[in-house]
Amino acid sequence: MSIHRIALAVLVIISITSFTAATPGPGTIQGKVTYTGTPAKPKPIDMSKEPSCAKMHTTPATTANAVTGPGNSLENVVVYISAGATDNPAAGGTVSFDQKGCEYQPHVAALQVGQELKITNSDQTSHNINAMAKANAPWNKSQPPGAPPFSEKFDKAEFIPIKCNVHPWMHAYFAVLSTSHFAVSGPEGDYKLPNLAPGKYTVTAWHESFGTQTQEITIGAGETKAVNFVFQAKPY
Amino acid sequence: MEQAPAQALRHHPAPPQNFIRKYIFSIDHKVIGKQYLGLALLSAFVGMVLSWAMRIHLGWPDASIPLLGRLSPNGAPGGVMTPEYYLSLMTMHGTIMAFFVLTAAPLSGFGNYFLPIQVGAEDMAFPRINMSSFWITFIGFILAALTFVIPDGPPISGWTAYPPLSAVGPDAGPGQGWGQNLWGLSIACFTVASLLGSLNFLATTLDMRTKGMTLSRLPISVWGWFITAALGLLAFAVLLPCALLLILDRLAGTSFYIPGGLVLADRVQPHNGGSPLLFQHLFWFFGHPEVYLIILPAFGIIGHVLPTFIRKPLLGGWKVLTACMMLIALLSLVVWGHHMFVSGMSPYSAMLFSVPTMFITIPSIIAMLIWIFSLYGADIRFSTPALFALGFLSLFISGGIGGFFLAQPSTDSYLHATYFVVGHFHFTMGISAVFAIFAGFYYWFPKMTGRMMDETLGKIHFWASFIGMYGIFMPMHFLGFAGHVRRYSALVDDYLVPLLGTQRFISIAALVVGAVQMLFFFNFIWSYFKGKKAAENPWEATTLEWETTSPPPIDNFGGRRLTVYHGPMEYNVAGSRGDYVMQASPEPAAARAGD
Amino acid sequence: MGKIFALVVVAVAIATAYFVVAHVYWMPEDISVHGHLIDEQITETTAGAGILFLLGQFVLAAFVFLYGDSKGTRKLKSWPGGAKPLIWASIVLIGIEVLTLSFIGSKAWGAVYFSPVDPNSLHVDVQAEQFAFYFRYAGPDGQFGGIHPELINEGSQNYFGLDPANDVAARDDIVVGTLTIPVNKPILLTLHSKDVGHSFFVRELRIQQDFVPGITIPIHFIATKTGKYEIVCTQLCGLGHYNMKAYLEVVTQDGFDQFLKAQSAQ
Amino acid sequence: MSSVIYPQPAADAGAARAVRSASRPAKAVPSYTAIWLVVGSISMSFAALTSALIVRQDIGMDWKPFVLPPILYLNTLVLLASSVTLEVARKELAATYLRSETRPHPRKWFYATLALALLFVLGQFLAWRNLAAQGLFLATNPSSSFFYLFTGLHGLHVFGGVLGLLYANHRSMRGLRFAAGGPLNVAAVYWHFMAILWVYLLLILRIRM
Repeated sequence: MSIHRIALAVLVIISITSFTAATPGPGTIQGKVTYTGTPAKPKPIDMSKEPSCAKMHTTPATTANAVTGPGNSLENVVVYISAGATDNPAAGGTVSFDQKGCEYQPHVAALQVGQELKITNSDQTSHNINAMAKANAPWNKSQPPGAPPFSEKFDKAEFIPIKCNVHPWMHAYFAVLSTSHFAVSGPEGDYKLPNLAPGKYTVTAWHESFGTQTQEITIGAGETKAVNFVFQAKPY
Repeated sequence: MEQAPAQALRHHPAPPQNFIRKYIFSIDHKVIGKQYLGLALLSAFVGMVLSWAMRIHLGWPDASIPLLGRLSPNGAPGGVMTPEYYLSLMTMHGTIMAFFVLTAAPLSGFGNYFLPIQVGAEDMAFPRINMSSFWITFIGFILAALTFVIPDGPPISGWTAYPPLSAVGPDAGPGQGWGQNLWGLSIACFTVASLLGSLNFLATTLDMRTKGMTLSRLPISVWGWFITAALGLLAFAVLLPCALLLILDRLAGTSFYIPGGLVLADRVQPHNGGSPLLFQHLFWFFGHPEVYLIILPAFGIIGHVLPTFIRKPLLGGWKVLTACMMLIALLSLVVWGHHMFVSGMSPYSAMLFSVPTMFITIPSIIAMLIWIFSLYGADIRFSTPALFALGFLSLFISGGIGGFFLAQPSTDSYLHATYFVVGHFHFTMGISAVFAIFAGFYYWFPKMTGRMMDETLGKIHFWASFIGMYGIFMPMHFLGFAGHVRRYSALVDDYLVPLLGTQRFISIAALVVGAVQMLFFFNFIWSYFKGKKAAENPWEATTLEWETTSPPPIDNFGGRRLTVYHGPMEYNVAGSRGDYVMQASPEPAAARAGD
Repeated sequence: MGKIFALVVVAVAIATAYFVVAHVYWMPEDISVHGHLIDEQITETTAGAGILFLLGQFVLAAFVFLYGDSKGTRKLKSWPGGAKPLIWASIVLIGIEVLTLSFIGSKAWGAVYFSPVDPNSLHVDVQAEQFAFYFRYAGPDGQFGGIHPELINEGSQNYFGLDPANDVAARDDIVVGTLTIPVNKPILLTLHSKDVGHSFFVRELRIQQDFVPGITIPIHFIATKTGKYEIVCTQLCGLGHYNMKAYLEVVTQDGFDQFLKAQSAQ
Repeated sequence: MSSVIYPQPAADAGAARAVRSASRPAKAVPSYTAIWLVVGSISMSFAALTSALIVRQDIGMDWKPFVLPPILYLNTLVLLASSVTLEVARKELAATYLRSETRPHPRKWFYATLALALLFVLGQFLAWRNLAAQGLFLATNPSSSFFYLFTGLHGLHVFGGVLGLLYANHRSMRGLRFAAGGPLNVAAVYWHFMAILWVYLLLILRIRM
């Protein structure tokens, strides 16, 4: 399993390096996502219905629909090139999506159209993954404890809400994007879109609770430009 | 029917020669009866295999069932059953067993084959309608079977298919898309076929009786089929619109059963104002009579088989048992609400439904006493059919007792939807009916095939089944007292975990009983080809089917038209050849010894 | 053959009777005010039905035992008096039995459903969904916020579809996944479903009541014993039916007040 | 459809009585029994649907009544008229039959019945068009749902009745069995039931709208 992963990682690196070699001095867009206003504070989740999960959390798990960090930074924001990218190499490798302690990891899984998504259940209980897609075909599969991981692909770009009916608090998103230039903001709200050929781009940032924002930016060869996003947080 | 001779061989100008007309699209009620029985055997096998898979999963939740993984990679990834696939199997087990086995075999199967012969007709009143009702049933079966191969899988809403779960479509979960649609269509087909069948049974019994076959001389089995057909004509007539409205809610976006403001799959469902309780009322108005559609033919078969092997008429003759069956049928039309005590129905109507339900026990108990006390002073011949008939009596007592608990709102409010219910209805409409089917099978097999079934295998089959069935379903009653909820695919509740051992015991019993049924299938096939030849009347019985060859000719009596002089239960008659007088024998009924 | 049959039937009957009478499997201790009525009803029914069960099996066994295995030499007799006495016996005896049971049973049933709701009982709003129960307390203002299905969002734990932005009453509503109630205090539950049919079953409370989509069903009771009990769903509601559960915590009045305080703090 | 049921021409009997007996079937005709069972079963189905309508209207708060398309009343008259013409046809044919076996028997009243039947179906279709024009479709509102359901199901059964009449006609080609024959009696029972059923359904709809 892990060997398989490593092999894929190696492949990715090789492909990227060869690609960067091909185009001289690719640019990079990076930046920080923050919010103003007061977001709803994370609510603790009552997992008493599923003791096997409850005991995996020393402090009760909290809602993840607005995860904030130091300096008003905002996590789980999908930032991607929505227009202007001339090249669209297929993102290699597999995106993995795990169910652990009755929580989805990651909370927002970004992947490219046609990219393989590997879904694992590390819990001692049975989960069902209900992909409530609209553009793509919706599906709803159970994964009993110990059942092998299964893979899915999506053929249309879409932000797909995911839920587990057995544990209604479990919610997540599959961000299926047509481009391979995407990133999800980390704990500090920072993101990075490397390997961009010189040109004019539209950068879009999407957050599950606070909506979408776009910015235009032009980068030259080898440039690294900062694009920051500020979302208006809602208390409810 | 004084012009009777004029219509001799009406339906059979010449026995059809080509294979298709003779065995597939035959209008001969005997072939159709065999087709129904064949379909029932196939369905029984399928339903049993489903229950094995369920029992294995219940006893050993992590057990991998390789073949299952092959059958449905989604439903059982790596052979480990998913919760929804358990419910799919449960739904199809219930549907296939209740409709295609328990309704099809005793009524449509044996009824088709023997009702015309027992009333002395050459065929059903409407042979072509008869043929079509089998083939419509068959289409229904195919539709049900298709649910296993479509990607969506079979529905998960149980054989009762309560809306909104069954009505809102795929948002309700796996199997609720095309699986549920096919299921609905399958039920609709079965319903239409059953209505046509009932029509045939009633018309045949009323108008096709041969000379001298007065109502008082009808065999009890005919009474069973006749009353059942009458009940079915009313009950299925309600199921049809009930299913139609469900299908419309699913496919045409109407809101008969679906209320407004329901949120499934994170979207507000586009329906408004419907009433789930409306469905429950319509469904159970059919659903309760349905259990009597299943058990009344069984009553008839037992009432027919038993006298042959105790060599005595039933106590009170045909009148008492028939009256009981009629009373049960009538009462069954006004008690459907006892399935809905805790379903949000007015608590007052709960009490109104409770009382007539309790009163059904009276005719049932009278029927039981008639059978039991007919044994008094008898001379029981323990052939396999007799054993199954006696087993029926014991099992039906055990099943009926549970009714006292479920008929009262107060006690039902604890036992409702627990394994007590599962044990109860399996004993009454499930196993009792199955035992009656087996009794009929061993009893009539010689007539249908011209060969006897093997008695030794038959007896082993009986003993293992009889004890095994108690091993399966009695503990379920106990689990019910412990509050063990039914329709659970795994035991995760704290108070259920300790009950896993009992579930395993039941599973083992179920697997053993299942294995024993293989013995029956073997006996059936082996005897069909190699069994020893059967005489015209191997059991020394009195009714008309034993007046003709085994198997009977295409027109049942080889051009003869029998005239009936005697009742169906002229056993133990002094001064007759042997100890019995056949219905069509001209000899006068002498005084019965012991009376 | 007849003797074996008789023995098997008797053995089964006695074994069954033992398991029931010895309460090898039985209801848990009742913790509600009305529960004992249901328990008595079940006991009475067990007695009445049990006698019938044993009688039936024993008489069947006896007759098969006595009248089986003859060589066809015995002179046959039929039951003296024929069917009539049996018919009348069952009509009278069973008639009396079922009427008695129905009559007493109606009292037990009435105790649950016809008793008036105590005006100052604690009102908890219950919503069932695939596949969990959620419980709502009115909070300090004693008012429940309105329910807006389109606002339901489990991701942010808005299970009831409350609208705190515009609806003041909704802001202090307490929504939890465990039903905590004070002991010996009248409780009023209003049951409504978010999606499909469910059921509310607590064995110890002797209460089972379906959730019917589209309507709200009230039930009320008084719990008489502190402790932690399981609430399970008994109405087939989909793939997670087996795992649809919640806990009922019956606590002292102080414990309950602390629970409310802690919840309001969040 | 057995052949045992046709009374022989009554030579001396009073014509009127003969006609009556001729157009009434002999005893023990399975098809004649069956048609009454069919009537009973269909009544049961529509009783169930009626109770469904009543429950649905009283429970759901969303029942929007609408004005029934006036053409329905015209259709009702048409259907009732077809029942009358069918009776006339039967009587006339019975009379012809009793006079002689061989005389070609008139069928115009029979064809009139068929024509009226088709007219009725057409009229019902126009009623649907009328509703659709008002933006009322099957799923628009429970009221319209039940309207389409009732009219549609009844229409299907009427269609079955037409087939039955055609079958009776076809049978009657084999000699002059048309008048007294089982097939026509059976078809007639069903046909009159269709008329009664429709009047009942119309009343229900009229009352609940």
